[in-house]
This record gives sequence, structure tokens and C-alpha cells, in this order.
Amino acid sequence: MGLELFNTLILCLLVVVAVLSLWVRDLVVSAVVFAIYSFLMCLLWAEMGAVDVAFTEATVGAGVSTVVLIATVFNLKRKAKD
Amino acid sequence: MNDPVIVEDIRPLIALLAPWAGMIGIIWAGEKRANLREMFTFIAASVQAAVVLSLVPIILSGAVVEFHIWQIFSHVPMLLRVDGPGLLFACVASVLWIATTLYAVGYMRGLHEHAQTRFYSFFALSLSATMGVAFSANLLTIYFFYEMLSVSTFPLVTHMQDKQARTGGRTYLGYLLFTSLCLLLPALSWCYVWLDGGNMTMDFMADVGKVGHFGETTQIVLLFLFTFGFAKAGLMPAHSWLPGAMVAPTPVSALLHAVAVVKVGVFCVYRVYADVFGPEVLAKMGGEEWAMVIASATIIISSLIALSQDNLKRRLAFSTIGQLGYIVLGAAIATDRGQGGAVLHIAMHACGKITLFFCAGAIFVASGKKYVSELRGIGRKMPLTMGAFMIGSLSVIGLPPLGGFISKWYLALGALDRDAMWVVVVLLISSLLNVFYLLPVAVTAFFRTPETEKDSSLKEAPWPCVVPLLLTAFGCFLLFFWSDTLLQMVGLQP
Amino acid sequence: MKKAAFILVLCIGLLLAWAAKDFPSWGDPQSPASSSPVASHFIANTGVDTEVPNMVTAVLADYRGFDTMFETVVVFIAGLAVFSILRGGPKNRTRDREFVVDFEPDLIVTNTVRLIVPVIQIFALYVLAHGHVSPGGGFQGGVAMGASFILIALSWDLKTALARFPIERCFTVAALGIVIYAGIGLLSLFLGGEFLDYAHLAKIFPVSPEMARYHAMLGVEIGVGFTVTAIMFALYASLSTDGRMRDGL
Amino acid sequence: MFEDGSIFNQLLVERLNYFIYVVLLLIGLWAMIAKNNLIKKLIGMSIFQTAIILFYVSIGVKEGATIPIYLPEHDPHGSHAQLDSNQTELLSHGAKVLEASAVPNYTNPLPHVLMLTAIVVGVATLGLALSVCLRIYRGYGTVEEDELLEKLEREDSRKSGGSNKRRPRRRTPANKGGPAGQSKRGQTTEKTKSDKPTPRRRQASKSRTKTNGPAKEQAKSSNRENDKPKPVKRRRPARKPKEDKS
Amino acid sequence: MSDSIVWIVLFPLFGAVACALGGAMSKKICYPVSVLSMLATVWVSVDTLFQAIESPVHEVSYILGGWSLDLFPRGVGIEFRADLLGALIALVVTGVGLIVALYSKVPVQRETPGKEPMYYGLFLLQISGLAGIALTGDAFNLYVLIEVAALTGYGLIALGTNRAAAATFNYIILGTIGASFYLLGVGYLYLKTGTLNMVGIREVIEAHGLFDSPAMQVAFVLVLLGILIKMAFFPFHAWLPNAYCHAPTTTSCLLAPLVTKVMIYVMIRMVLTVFGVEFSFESTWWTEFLPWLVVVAIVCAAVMALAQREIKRMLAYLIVAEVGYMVGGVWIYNYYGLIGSVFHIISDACMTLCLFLGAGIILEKCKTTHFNGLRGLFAKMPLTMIGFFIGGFSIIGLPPTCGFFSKWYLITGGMVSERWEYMITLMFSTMVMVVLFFRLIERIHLAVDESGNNLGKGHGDLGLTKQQTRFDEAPLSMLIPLLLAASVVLLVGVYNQEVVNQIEVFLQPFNLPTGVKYE
Repeated sequence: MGLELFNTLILCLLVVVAVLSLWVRDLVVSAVVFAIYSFLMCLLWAEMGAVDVAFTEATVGAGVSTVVLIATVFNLKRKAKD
Repeated sequence: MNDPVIVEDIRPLIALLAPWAGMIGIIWAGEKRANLREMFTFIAASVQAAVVLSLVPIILSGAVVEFHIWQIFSHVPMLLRVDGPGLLFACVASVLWIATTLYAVGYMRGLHEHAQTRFYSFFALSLSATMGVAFSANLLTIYFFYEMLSVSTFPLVTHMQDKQARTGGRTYLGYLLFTSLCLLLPALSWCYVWLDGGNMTMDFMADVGKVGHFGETTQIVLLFLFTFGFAKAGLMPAHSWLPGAMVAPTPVSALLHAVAVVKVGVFCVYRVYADVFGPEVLAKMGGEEWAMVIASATIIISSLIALSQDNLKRRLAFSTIGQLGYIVLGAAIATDRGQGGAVLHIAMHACGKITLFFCAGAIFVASGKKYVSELRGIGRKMPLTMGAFMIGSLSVIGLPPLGGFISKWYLALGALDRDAMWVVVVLLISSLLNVFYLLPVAVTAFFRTPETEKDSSLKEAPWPCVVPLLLTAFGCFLLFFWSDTLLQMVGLQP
Repeated sequence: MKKAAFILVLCIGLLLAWAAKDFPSWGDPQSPASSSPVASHFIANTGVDTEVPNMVTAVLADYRGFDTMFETVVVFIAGLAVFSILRGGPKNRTRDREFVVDFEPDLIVTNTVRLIVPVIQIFALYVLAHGHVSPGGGFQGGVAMGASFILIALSWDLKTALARFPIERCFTVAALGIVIYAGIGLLSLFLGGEFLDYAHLAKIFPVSPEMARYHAMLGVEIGVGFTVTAIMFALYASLSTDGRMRDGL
Repeated sequence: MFEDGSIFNQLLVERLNYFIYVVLLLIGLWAMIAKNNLIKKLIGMSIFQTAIILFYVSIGVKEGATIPIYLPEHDPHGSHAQLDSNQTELLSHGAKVLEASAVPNYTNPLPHVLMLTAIVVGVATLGLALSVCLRIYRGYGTVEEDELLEKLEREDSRKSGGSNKRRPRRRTPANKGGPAGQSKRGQTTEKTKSDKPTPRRRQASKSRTKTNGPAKEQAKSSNRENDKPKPVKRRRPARKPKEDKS
Repeated sequence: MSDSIVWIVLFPLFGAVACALGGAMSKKICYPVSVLSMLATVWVSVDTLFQAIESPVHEVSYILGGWSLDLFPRGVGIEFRADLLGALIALVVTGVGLIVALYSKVPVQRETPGKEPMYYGLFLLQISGLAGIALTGDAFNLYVLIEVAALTGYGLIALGTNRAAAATFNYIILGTIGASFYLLGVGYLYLKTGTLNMVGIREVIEAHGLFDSPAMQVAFVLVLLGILIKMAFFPFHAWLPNAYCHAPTTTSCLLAPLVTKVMIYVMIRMVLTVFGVEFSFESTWWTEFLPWLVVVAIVCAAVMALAQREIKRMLAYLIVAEVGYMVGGVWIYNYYGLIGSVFHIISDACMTLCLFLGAGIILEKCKTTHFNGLRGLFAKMPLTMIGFFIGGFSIIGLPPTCGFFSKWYLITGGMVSERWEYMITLMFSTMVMVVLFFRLIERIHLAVDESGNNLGKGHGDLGLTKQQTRFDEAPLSMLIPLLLAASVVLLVGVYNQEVVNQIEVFLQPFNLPTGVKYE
């Protein structure tokens, strides 16, 4: 049951974070928020028993893609219009 | 027909491929070696004519020559077959090609035309396509060569490469491709699917009258699609491409628009009426009435239009439309003598009309005149040409002892066989109209005094232009006297 | 535009929601996916077929090894494409950046990294090698390994990292990884089996077919690790410098 | 509204995962279509893909099952730990097929495997798309869709005269003046520093314009990058020669 | 050899790796390496096709990893299945790849200087992915291969100008949406059937009678939607024209003939093999209306093609229209329609290849593909023009090019299932293509400008200098592939019966409605 609650909590958080990462104007911030999203996702999957997927998401999603995103944004204009 | 002996023979294919070989030679020779190039054309033409003529005895003996090229669909082969009408048409086309080549040499050199290599090579191509149509044994094969002819004549029609050429070419291709792709193709695939549970070979000998299995309306629709799908036949609503295509050089107009292209159209229509529907189906469905009505209307209206034309070539073009109407009419009459007359008329009219076109071209080469009203007294300067013109006109009008008489005679007989008096009346009226729009030309040329004497320098066109038209004029007589052979060829005993 | 997008999205959402009522109830062991013979076969027979305790690794590298090979190829493609798309631009930045990054490597950061990086790399190797019995494997290990180089590039600057791992060598290593993977498959092909049928490797190595699969999987994971490591670093290097491979972040 | 069997009940209570995955999917999709900033589009793309992965993982969930790694009693190697590790021995009675009763104890590994692949494909796509964004920024100086579109309009209308496919790109009119926000900054720097650069630098920048980049842009940029990172140079003399060589 | 089927994928893969490894040493080797590997690939795919023809069940099955298929439903290992359809498509893919590889020498050096190793690597991987799509028997493996093809495609296009990169971004977004929808659909399928093997899925559907379960219906919709997006079906075509007309020459020559066609193959595979005829056609009411969508698609695409003044862009819209043909041929649901669709995949690949090769040569010689730059080209390079026009005639559908026969079957299909709207649309687009291509021919052949004024003195004077119309043919490495493609167009037309027989053998077991008894 505790897991149920945990599950529900993370699921709701996911939606919030996803909206947030698309809502903020600063691309670096939104990349970081996206990293949080990935990490929540990875927690959720670990809880669902998909350990390998969680591991991969932690390294790839929360790790490399964030770094790559930020590295790119440094070469672009940082503020987005929407 | 009771199926005749079938002889496997490669000669039809040779007749088909000779122009291709010629074309290769022509391109190889190129502009720089003009004589060599024209020699190649001559060789191709004479080889073709020789091969075709060498087939005559076989056909006269009642046999049929076949050659199987390849399998188009699982049960529709690409099959060449030589029978009477086809051979007659082939003979006319190939023999007249020789004359035209000679004429073209004179004409093109006389006018210092450009891009003669392209001209001759596509000329050869279109002749190959014509042979294909004449020899093809089923609807699909005929359709292939029909399209090939449409495309290969486009460069000839637009030879001048200027504004009128573009307009003419657009009307030409617009009419021909629209009708063939949007009317003919559905009709063909309709036959392909629905006949015989998909086993329709569309063969002219085997499957005559199988269209009869369809419902009444379907038959009518099919007849309509086929009749107007072969727009080269120039039936009235779909005729405008023909005057438009007169922008081409005269040899093109002469051969293609008096012999090859238009005759291919009517020949296809004849095939459809005679060998796909067959007389009895036609008669049963009653489709032939309105076919005859359309044809007759075409004849009368086009003749009336021809009366009002002052440009000589346009006048001839409209007269051609009328004459094509005769052939469709004969095919639609759906009696042996009527359809035989139709096939005969292909030959007769070809011989007469090409003479007329040659003369028009010769006049243009010699004097640069295009209009009937300019021709006063020109007959005194160019007696040979205008004499030939006179003979051609008489043959087209259909007076004995000229070829045109025979065909019209048999058309009338055919009409009488199914006692359709009104057809005979139509024939008479149109012959009168022919008189009215053809004879005045010769009359003006001979008996009206020229308003100015200044063009005294005017004389006959160069000999390569004159000789062919004399030959064809002479041919009109010959056709009259050889008519029994021709009759035998189309299966009518005189 | 936005309105249309919104409506379209809503329609798709309704469609999916409508389908959701047909789903088996949550976590139902009897759902077709869970109870299907295929899944049961994986669970029941992995031990016999491959002796690998971690079914995911077994399925990934052996039962569905072909997928994984092309997945590696996808990574390779991404590296090639990014590198060659960004290459050949102007030598210097054509536009100024919004904020100048302090180029001077920070003392504390660098020293910390100097301590951390070896640990990360060891851990990456451990993850790669231990993927058979615990979560992990080629991808995770490779990414961690690549991340260690990225960390170097972040803390010092790109030049230092490239000095340790030149960009050309990245692609050599990546291609090598694919060669290893496909090579093992080919070897089993030449030994008379199907492509990627590792069991036939037992003909040349003194092990049972199962252990042959076991070890071949390790080799395959190493190949994957090579490619992923190299390409992850190459991605970062290309993207952070807009393809100039100089003065990174 | 939450009585059993109602769609809301089914979605929100029993199948929350499926509901959330749909929501995330829609958010991502909407961002991909409707967002204006290309990077935002890409983040939406990642959300979209992770939503699908969430769906797959949810398929694999099984009540009362553990992660798909053999417990020690089922471990093919654990079972023969005590007896000597002779391969043939091991072959004869090493690992056994798991008895059917034990199968429900493990979650289904297949979706996990598929999703490993999907994650990697996702990051590959992301990287490629980011590089394309950089390339677009290089050519058109913006990653905002509307600005980009209007620049492309202009370029195409110029190019429709039709000449060499490559050269028009080099001196594409689209870049003249640069994007709205940025050109202003550019001009200001131009005004303030226009007298700074030495003739030699001008020379360099001119020669560069021939090879790459639109003329004005280049001039500006060379000025900028020659004086902007001055503090940097002060700090790192080692970089100076490189800067000038280029 | 027995396992030539897997070599079809492996030869290009190793070729690509060799390019990436050896290219570092010298860029010279990339071209010969790719041509050689393509030759080998074509050879093995021909071999596979003949194996499939000769085998009693008319298919070659190859389980990667050597796992058994005796489980029900099958699907433990990944299966490679080359039935006649798949083998034919694989042959088309590799053949086109070979011709384009031959062609690529000059343009690649000109357009992407210094990037040859990466370019050829991506090129070969693209072919490997497409051939894999044609051969794989596993729904998820298909997704991976689609992504391989898609990513290489993005790379190959974006390698070109900045404009191409800008065009690529749309392609990436739409392509990812499409692929993800497909993936989602596969997820639904897996949720309901518990397997990923295509045949396995159909077995389960038929065994458990999943014909009207909502999840299956939605899976069908999602898969179809994804594939339609990937194949640039009309409302989703936005990415195609820009991407293809700004891409480097070789890229457009490779992608334009293959990508959309292979996606149509995937649709046919899904409809026939995965979901099965009964599910796809009988138990989905809304597929009735797809032909009407097709009508809209073809008409709009044809009209937009009319509006173009640049050859490559015009061709791109033609491709969209042709996609409409093939989709319609599938969804009018009868025997002839499917024959037409499959045969049109083959013939359209050939003729599109022909046209794009020609356009590439024009671009190479005249530095533009805009209509205004074409005058007097026939005198300048007659052979190129002949090749180009053979392609054009095939698009129009003039016999005996292959285009005629595929159009013939499509029209017949429309007639059999009395889809007059589809038939009339085919006629309409045929006429549009006549206009398009004869407008081109006029531009090349006549000396008349837009408004009809004579440019030269008329009478054969094109208003150009001798210099401009001098005989100046393209380099052989580009000309020969073009003529090769043109002759393929003609040969496929002449020997269409050989191809259609194989397609018929493939279609027999699905006993589609033929309208008439057909023996």
C-alpha cells in the first residue's frame, strides 16, 4: 500500500515536472527540470521492478541527455520565446 | 470468320524494326553527311515496303501471318498478325513513305529547314508505330503502338519550335493523350477484367463479339469509349487537333495527317467495330445507328467548314476529317461490303489526299503561297503540280476512273445492303460538297488570271517535290484498275 | 496552429483512454503479456539456455541480440551524423555567447574530479562486466564510462579531454565495438550456426554451449560498451563546441 | 462518478499508470507540435518517448513478482556452488528449467529489454536533433520557429531565380541583419566597438566572409569575438596565438 | 548459400564500418568500398529471391540466434522471413542502392567535401536498415530498423546545406512522431497478444478472436497512423518536399525512391501478415472511407505539383501523389488493387530513381533545376534527357514502361471493387502528369517563354548561343547509372509478367476478392 502511495505521488509529480520543464522560459532551467523528470521516471520504474530500465534511464536520461542539452543551449540563445 | 491457316513468320517484325535500324543510321550520319542520312531513310523505307509487299501473296492465298513478340499479361500476348485489311493499310503506308521521303528531301532542302536529322529519325519512328498498328492482333498491342505514334509524332508537329508550334502541339497531345488515357484505358481494363472471367485475350480473331456478354448499357458505353478514345479518327467533337497539327512541315502533314496518323485512328475504329464488337453484336445492340449518325454529321459539318477555309492546308485538313467520316461510317454500316469499302477508302483517300498535300507543299516551296485566294493563274506557271492537284481532287470526290470511286461505290452498296437510304443521300451530298471545296482551287489556279504579272519568275518546284506528286497522282489511276486485287485482299469478291 | 494541435492531441487522448478500458487489470499475472508462453519461456529457460541469472541481460544480448546489435548501430549512426553535420562550419564562433564561461579550471573541482574519475571508470567496468548477475550491462557501463570523460571535459576543458580521447579515435573505437558485436555473430555463423547463435562457439572454446552463450554475451556487451562510450563522448564534444572541437563550454 | 466500472474509476483509480502515461504522451505531443522553440520541441519529444516507455513498463508489471533476476535458489550457478565446478558435471545437473509454479514470481523481462532499446534510440534521436538545431542556428541565427520560417521564406524567394545550389547558401540574404533580438545587440556592439579592430583584423574578417558566413554577420562577429573574450585572454595567455591564427 | 538472407543486412553494415574505419586513413577508398559492398548485397538478395521462389512454401525463414519456433505463439527469437514480397522489396532496395552508389562519385565530392567517410557510412547503413525492414519478421525489430533508416536519413539530408538542415528538423519531429506511434501500436499488440513475432501475432488474433477488442482497434489505428506519417501521406506530407529538394543530390536520389515505398511495404505487411485480412478489412468499419482520403490526397498533391517551378520540388510532390496511388490500391481491397500496389512500389522506385538521377545531372551541369534554365538541354545532353523522359513517360503511364502496367492494375482494381472515385482520380492525376512532363519537354524543346513569346527567331533557333547548346554530356559515372535505371524501367515494364506472377503467388493464400473468377 505504501508503494501504491509512492507510486501515485511520483505519477502526479511527473505531470507537474513535465509541464514545468515546458513552461519555463530559460532553456537551461528547463533542461535541468527535464533531468528531474527523468530521475522521477527512473524511480518509478525501479519501483515497478524494471531495474535495468531504471538504471539506463538514470545514466542516459538524467545524465547524458541533460548534459548534452545544456551543452547545446550554451551555444544557442538561452531564453526561449515560449 | 472461319479461322484461316496461320503462318508463323518473322517478316512483320522486320517491317516493324526496319525504321528503327534506319533511325540509328540516320542519327549516325547526322547533319554533316546529309546525303548519307537521306540514303538511310530511303533504304529503311524500301526495305519496309519490300517486306510488306512480299507478304501480299500469302494473304491473297487466304492465310494469316502471325508473330508472337512477348507476353504482356498472363493471357494477353503482344502478338503481330497480318490479315487483309491490316496488310492493305500497311502497303499503303509503307509505299507512300518512299514517295514522301523523296518529297521530303526536296521540301526540307528547298526551305533549308533546321534539325533535319531529328525530323527524319522521328519520321521513321512514327512509321514503325504505324506498321505496328496495322499488324497488331489484339487491343492491347494496338493500344501500345497507338500511344507510341502519339508520342513519336510530337517532335514532328512542333518541328518549328515557335509559338504556333507550341499551340499546335498542345492541342495535338492534349486531345490524343486525354482520350487515349482517360477513355481508352478504362475501356481496355474493363474488357480485361470482366470478359470471360478475366480470360479475355482481346484478340481480334478469337474474341469477336464476346462483348455481347455485357449488358446493353455497358456495350453502348464501351462503344462510346472506344469510338472517341481513338481520337486520331477525328470524329467530330474530337477533331480539333487535326487542323491544329497543320503547323507541321508539309511532308509531315502529308504522310502523317493524310496517311499514317489519321488512318491509324480510323483503322483502330474499324478494328473495334469489325473485330471486337463484330457486325452482329453491333446490329443487336443498335449502337451502329448512332455511330453512323455521328459519322455522317462529321462528314457534312466538316465539309461545310472546309468550304469556308481559305488556307489551303486547313481546307485539306477539314476535307480529311470528312473523308475519315466515310471510313467510320463504312465500319459502322456493319455489312461486309460496307466495311470492305471502308478499308478500301483508307487506301484510296490516302493516295488522293497525299497528292493534294504534296501539291500544297510544292506550291509553298515554289511561291511561298498558302492561301487559295493567292493561287490565281498559278496553274499556268506550275502545270504539272496543278494537274496532279486536279487528279487528286477528282479522286477524292470519287469520279471514275479514279480510286476514290471504287471505295465510295462499295460504301454505297453496303449502305444499300442494310437498306439505309439516308446514308447514300449523305454520301451524295458530301460528294457534292467535295466538289464545291476542292474544284475551285484547281479552277482558280488554271482559269483565273493572276492580278499581277510581277511573279513571272514563278516556276515548278524542284524535281524531288514534283516527281512524287506525279507518282501519287498516277497511283490514283492504278488503284482504280487494280481494285480487284484490293477487293480480294479485304475479302470482297468483285 | 495551437488550437488545431490541441484538438488533435485531445482526440488522440480520448482514443487512448477509450482503449484503456480494454486493458487487463493492473498488474494482473494472467494478462496476456505476462502469461504468454513467450514471457514464461524467457523466465523459465534462461537459466538452462544461457546460465545467466539476469534474464534481462540474457534476453537483451542473446534471445533478441539482433535488436541490440542494431541499437548499437543506432548509437553509432547518431555519432557519425552529429559529427559530420556539425563539421566544417566557421572556425570561430560566428555569434557571441550570452554569458562568458570562466575558462579557468577551478582548483577544487579539478582535484575532486581527479579523485572521482577513476572510481567512476572502475564502476563502469564493474557494471559492464557484472551485468550478467545484477542490473547493468553494456549500455549502462558504456554511458558511465563516457560520462567520466564528459566530466573531465566539464571540469578542465575540452582540450584536456580530447587529449585523453581524440575524436578520431572515438569513431575508431565505436566502429570497433560494432565489429566486435557483429564479429562474434559472424563467428558463430561460420561455425555452422545461425547468425548470433553463440552456442556454436563451444566448438572452438573449451566450454559447454551454455557457457559459450554466457561468455559470448560478455563479449557482446563489451562491444556495446566500446561504441556507447566513444559515441557519448563524441556527442558531447561535437555539440558543446558546435563542431569546432575547440574551446568547449 | 467514481462508482465501479465507470470510466473515471477505471482510469483514475485502477489504472492510474495508464492514465498518467496518456497525459504525459499528450503533453509531449502537444509540445512537439505547438511549441515555438525548437529545443522545447525536443524536450517534448523526449517526454513523448518516455511516456511510451512508461506504458511498456506498466505492461510488464506483475502483482507479487520480483525483479527478473534469479533468486539464489533458482540461480543456475548458485545451485551447484558447493559441488566442484567441473563443466561436464555442471552440464549434467547444473541449471534446470524453472518449474511452472515459480514462473509467476518474476516480472516479464521482455518489455524491459525493448525499452532499453527504446531509451537508447531516444537519446540518439535527441543528439541528432540537437546538432541539427545548432546547424540551423549557425545558418539563420535563431531557434524560434516563426523567425526561422520567415527567414526561410525570404531565402527561397531569393533563390527561386535559381543559380548554384551551394553558393546562395553562403551569402544567403536571410542572415543580413540577423534575427530581431540579436541583431540589435549586434548593432550596439558594432556601434561601440566599430573603431576598435585593427586593420589587420578587418582584413582577416573580410577574407573570412569570402569563405563562410554572410558578410555583415561575419564582420560583426569577428569584431565581437575579438574583443568580447578579452578578460578571458587576460586570464589565459596560452590561448592567444590560437585565437589569432584562426 | 543458405543464409544469404542475413548477409543482405550484413554486407552494407560491414561496408559502413569499413568506410568509417578506412576513411580515417584515406577518403579514396570509400567509393569503391561502398560500390563493392552494394554489389555483394545485390547478389545475395537475388540469391534470396530465388531461394524464396524455389522453396515449396515460397518463403525463406531464418531465426537469428537459432532459437526454435515450435512455441505457440512463436516469437522467442527474432525471425527473418523473406516471403516473395519481402524478397522483391529487398531486391528493389539493394538494386536502387547499387545504382545510386555508382552514381554518387561526383556529387558527393562536390557537395560534401571532406565528409566522404561519414557520408558513405550513413549511406550504407541506410540501405542496411531499409533492406532489414523488408526482411524482418518481428514487429519490434521492425521498429528498430525503421529508426536506423530514419536516423541515417536525417543525417544524410542534414549533411548538405543549412537550408537542408532547416528542412531536416521538421522531418525529425514528424518522423519521430510516426515511429513512436508505431511503437505504441506494437505495445498495444503485445499487451493483447503477448508476442512480437508478426505471424505469431496473427495466429493469436485468429485463435483468440480478438477482432473487435478496443485495444486491438486502437493498435491498428496507431500503427496505421504512424506508418502514414512516415510515408508522407497527404495531410502528413509537410516534411517531404523541402527535405528532398534541398538534400544533397545523392541523398535525394537514394531516399526519394526508397523511403516512402518501403513504408508502404510496411503497411501492406501490417495489413496482410500482422493483423490479417479479416481484421483489417472486415472488422474495421472506417477503412471503407480511406479511399476517399486517398482521393483528396492525390488531387491536392497533383495540384501542388502543378504549382511548382523547380524540377526536384515538383518530383517531390509527385511522390506524394504516387503514395496516394499505392495506399488507395491497398484500401480498395481487392486482388488487382493489391497487385497494382505492390507492383507500383517496384515500378515507382525505378522511375523515381530515374527522374531524380536525371534531375541530379541537370543540377550538376546547369547549376539549377529551375524551369527557366532548361532551354536547349536536349541538344546539350541528349542521352540524359532520354533517360529522364523515359522516367517521365513511366510516371505518366505510357506503355511499355513499368508505370503503365502498375497503373493498369490499379485502375483495374478500382474497377473491380467499383471505386469509381478512385479510378477517376487516377485519370485526373494522369492528366496532371501529362501536363507536368510535356510542359518540361516544351521548356527543353521549344524556344518559347512563359507568356508564349518567341525567344529566338523561331524556326529552330532557340535564342541560345552555340556555346550553350554545345554537346556536353554528363560524366560517365553519372550517365551510366541513369541509363541503367531507364533500361530497368523499360525491362520491368516489358517483363512485368515475371514480377506479377511472383506477386500473385504471394497473394494467393489471402484469398482476396477478385470480383471475377480468376484462374
